[in-house]
Amino acid sequence: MARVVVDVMLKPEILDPQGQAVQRALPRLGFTGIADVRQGKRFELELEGPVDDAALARIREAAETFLANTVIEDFTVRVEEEGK
Amino acid sequence: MARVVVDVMLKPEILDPQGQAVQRALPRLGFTGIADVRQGKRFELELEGPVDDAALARIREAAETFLANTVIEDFTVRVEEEGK
Amino acid sequence: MSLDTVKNAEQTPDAAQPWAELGLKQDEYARIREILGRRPTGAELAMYSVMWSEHCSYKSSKVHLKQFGEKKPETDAMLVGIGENAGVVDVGQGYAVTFKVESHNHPSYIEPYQGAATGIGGIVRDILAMGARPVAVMDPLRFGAADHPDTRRVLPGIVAGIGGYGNCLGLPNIGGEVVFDSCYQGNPLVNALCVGVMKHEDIHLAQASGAGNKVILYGARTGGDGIGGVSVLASETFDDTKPAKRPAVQVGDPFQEKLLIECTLEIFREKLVKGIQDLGGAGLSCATSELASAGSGGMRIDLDTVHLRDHTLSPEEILMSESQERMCAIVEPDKVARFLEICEKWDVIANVIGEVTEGERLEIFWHGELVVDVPPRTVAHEGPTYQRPYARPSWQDALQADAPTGERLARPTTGEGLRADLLKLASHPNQASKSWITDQYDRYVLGNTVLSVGEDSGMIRIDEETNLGVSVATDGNGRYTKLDPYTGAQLALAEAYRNVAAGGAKPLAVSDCLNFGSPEDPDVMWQFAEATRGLADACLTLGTPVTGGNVSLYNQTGEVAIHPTPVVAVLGVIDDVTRRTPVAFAEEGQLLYLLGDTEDELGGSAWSQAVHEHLGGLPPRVDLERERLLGEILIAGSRDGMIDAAHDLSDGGLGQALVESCLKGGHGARIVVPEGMDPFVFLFSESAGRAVVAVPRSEELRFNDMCTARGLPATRIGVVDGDALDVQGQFTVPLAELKDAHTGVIEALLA
Amino acid sequence: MTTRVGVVTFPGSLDDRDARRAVRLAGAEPVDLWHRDKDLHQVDAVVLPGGFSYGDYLRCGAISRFSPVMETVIEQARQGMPVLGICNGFQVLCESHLLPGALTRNDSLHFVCRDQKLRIENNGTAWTRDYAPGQEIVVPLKNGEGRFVADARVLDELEAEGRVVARYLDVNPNGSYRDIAGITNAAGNVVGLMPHPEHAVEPLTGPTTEGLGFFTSVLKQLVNA
Ligand SMILES: Nc1ncnc2c1ncn2[C@@H]1O[C@H](COP(=O)(O)OP(=O)(O)O)[C@@H](O)[C@H]1O
Ligand SMILES: [Mg+2]
Repeated sequence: MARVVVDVMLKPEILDPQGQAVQRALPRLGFTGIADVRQGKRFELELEGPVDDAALARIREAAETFLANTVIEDFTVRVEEEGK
Repeated sequence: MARVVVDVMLKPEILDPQGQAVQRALPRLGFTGIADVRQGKRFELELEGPVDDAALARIREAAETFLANTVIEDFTVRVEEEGK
Repeated sequence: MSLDTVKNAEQTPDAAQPWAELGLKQDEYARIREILGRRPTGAELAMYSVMWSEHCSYKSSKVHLKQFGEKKPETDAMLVGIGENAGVVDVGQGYAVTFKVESHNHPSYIEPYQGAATGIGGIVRDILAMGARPVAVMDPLRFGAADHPDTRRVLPGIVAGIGGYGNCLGLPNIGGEVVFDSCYQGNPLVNALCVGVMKHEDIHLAQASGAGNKVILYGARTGGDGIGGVSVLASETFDDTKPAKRPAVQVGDPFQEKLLIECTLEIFREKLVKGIQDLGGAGLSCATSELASAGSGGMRIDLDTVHLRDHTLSPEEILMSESQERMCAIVEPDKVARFLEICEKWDVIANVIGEVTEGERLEIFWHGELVVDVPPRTVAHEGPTYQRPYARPSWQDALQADAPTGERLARPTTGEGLRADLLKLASHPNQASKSWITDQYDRYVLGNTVLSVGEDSGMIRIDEETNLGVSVATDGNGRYTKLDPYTGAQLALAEAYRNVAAGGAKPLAVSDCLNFGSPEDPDVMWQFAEATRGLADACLTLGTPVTGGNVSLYNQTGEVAIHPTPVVAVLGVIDDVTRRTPVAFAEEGQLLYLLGDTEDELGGSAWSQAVHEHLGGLPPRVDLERERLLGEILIAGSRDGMIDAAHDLSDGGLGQALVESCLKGGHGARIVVPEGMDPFVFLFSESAGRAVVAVPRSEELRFNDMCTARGLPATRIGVVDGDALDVQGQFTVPLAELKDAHTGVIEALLA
Repeated sequence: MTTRVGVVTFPGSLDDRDARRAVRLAGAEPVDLWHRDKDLHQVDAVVLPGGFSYGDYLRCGAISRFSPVMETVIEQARQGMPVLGICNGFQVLCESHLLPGALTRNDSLHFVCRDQKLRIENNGTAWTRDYAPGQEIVVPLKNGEGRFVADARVLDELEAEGRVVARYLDVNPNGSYRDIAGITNAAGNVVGLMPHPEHAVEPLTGPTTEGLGFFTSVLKQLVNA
């Protein structure tokens, strides 16, 4: 079965309280040198059929209308490479 | 500045109610042919310095001890390709 | 392009400005030029445009809201009235309580979760700004048709947002409303109420006085939130090297707000603040101009010192940003260090951004250049005022003439028919159990919640030693108000008042959120004028002053406005919360009394909606003296142990009240229809001024004597008994069947 | 000498006041502990209260677990000091690896607040001695991420060693594996519990007063120790 990954991140201009909380905690734990952290969602979809253009188009539509809230989020859709 | 991505997913043996809810909803919205959905987290870290082995090792440690809870989650660390 | 400074504005008087895009009218723009004696700078234009908007200036509603002051009843209870962030009421023992209800309707339609969440965040900061610890929230909500697909999008998001934000702040949710009606389809109403408690000496006001005192901005960093509107200005004035899109939605961070609350309360405890204002709509523009306007002198702000989340923001965007979780305080210079120390303790970012000056101007600098130089009152308090035309709608008479008489709407005539309608009401989304929603709210946190979900009012203990407490109820019936706005608004007050009294508390004061359509429509404006007049008159009669509130206009889709929906919140006080009266029938054998008079009043009723989808006629008659008397009886009965349960009668009438009290207590009731009374009217009429109470047998005599002596009709209608609701000679419904009908309804709709 | 029970306040703790009230009603002296302060101020036991410490961002309890106060709490817990983690406190204890397993998003995906029936499965811990074996109690439950999960080996071990302290009855409100509402460490001094006994200590404000037992139990434990 093929895997398609949809990454959903808050738009850059939108406040990301979770990312901020992580970023503030990192130096306290001794991890320095990280200028910014943003936290988003990752969906792994296992497709039954082949990952052709039609399938990807449908997933893009699902991402646009359902997986992401495009009022505040951006998304990317990609096919997971073999062997991962 | 360089970007490192940490993906955190629930271990396969742990029930993922969020992924399941998405999977159940998809056919209702007209998106069929998706056999399984899992939902995880994606962290985008902007590094101040170069992304060398030392930096990656530190981020792996941060993921192991902090970004993921390895009791229930797996993680991967990767450098985001240019131009994305 | 270069920065639009005051100097630049003086030198380029004819430069074109996007005042129309910013929502200003030609004469408003002319007035700004007149006030300033020159054209405004871009930053000034932005400030005036947002502060003179309907939302901030109340330009359409002000002339009507005035009545709340003019008709204010005599009372010693009001410590701070309309005009501040929220009103403050004396509740005795040195305590003061502040409460206010506000709307976040439009944002919640666009982005339900964040819109509703930031609605809670905003009202909580208003309460905090008065000097009080926020102690509870409530959420009056209106949605479109329960079975409409968009309701499935909007409702779960709004509920999750209210819960997500309120739960994370640690504020118990002690009540609210959920009403479905297709008139709210494109305009759900998300009203949010917060209650706060303080000692009298802790009251703080939003004013900047004392030249040399520092202005401190603290809380979240300032980003581009909610400045979609001003981006026209940014795009005209500046090059396009910045992100093209400015988010119109604000995202809340309840964790940051929780820190802001604890930090601010610690700052209050150490008396470090001269004046304080939350940042809400219009952000820094509003806070600085309001603080300066209410204070003694001028103010000088250096925008470069504002902590930014987005470094590409222009000065006008910084002034307009509606980034959440921020406050602005006026602090004497020698207290600044300690102030900042407390902020550091709570991980709250704080910055001195300016100071109070001798002058009378609000001056704002950017990169050393003067970009704003205005008289603050003209921005904050002297905006335009409209006398919008209004007229009784042409359709009003026909609507009122369409009364739900027996000929117009078929009424059940048999026991079977009555039973079917009772179940239809109990299982209608408007009357069904709301536990799917309320179970998502924490009602226990803080450990002082005495009454909450499923009760007539939310009640909290405010002193653990003396058991002093307060309660709040919110009500508003858009259907009644559509039929007759004057009466509808009064009924909203009467119902909230009755709900507070039913819990055993004495009603003291009112806050309101007036949700209406477009003020540019004379029909809507008439509804607004009538409703405010009705509310003001009723507040005078009942002796409960309006302490503050909010107006939300333009709730309409195209030409179609929502039902006029004034939501009225009544605050009451109770000396001993252990004497509160719950709604549940908990003791077998207790006697059930119906208080008040029942007439054939079904206009706008839940029955006419659930069974016939009909709206017409007149709403129930209002008798405020009767409401007051009923309130007195309910309070005395609770205080003196004569009543163990009480439930006010409102939508769905006696039938629905019995269903709720039986289910809540897990006991049935045997009911006898009084001699000469039509069983249908008895069960489903919505006559106002009524309640059903459970009286212990040992108290029956005393209770009857009290009602007789005071002249309140009290009819014995039955007894708490068994495990069915049994209306003798008519029908019986087992509790299990009632429960089945009443629960799971919302879940099923959303599944 | 009265027993001193510390209640930690993290940024975002909410039920700390309630926990202190419960400690007081049980007859002990509540002591405020601050997350940045390593010093436990000679307390005899510690409660990690409910709430949304650090907003529950990243994972519930994940950030608090690294606070200075937790360094000492972890050290003292290993030496036998009684520690009770309620809700968010339970999450902190799991993140600290003082207790096994993890608490994840409710299977309903909603926050849930309800009066919950529980059975006390182990009345031998520092925090449950005042309950009868198998006693059924009702206390409030309120969480969004309360689903206890662990792998089968850990679950079997918990069962075999009697380390399940409380189990949900009638309704499993969050999908916890094997209806687990609370667990203990092997020594019985560290207990994590998802429901909120501190909200069931007064008839006026709670559904019952059956939560008080947790707080009186630890007093007896300390007096007898
Ligand atoms: N419907 C109303 N009834 C009474 N007072 C109102 C109403 N609407 C607004 N007010 C009062 O007008 C003042 C300004 O309101 P608003 O700008 O909403 O305040 P804030 O910005 O603090 O939320 C407040 O004192 C508010 O209580
Ligand atoms: Mg305000």
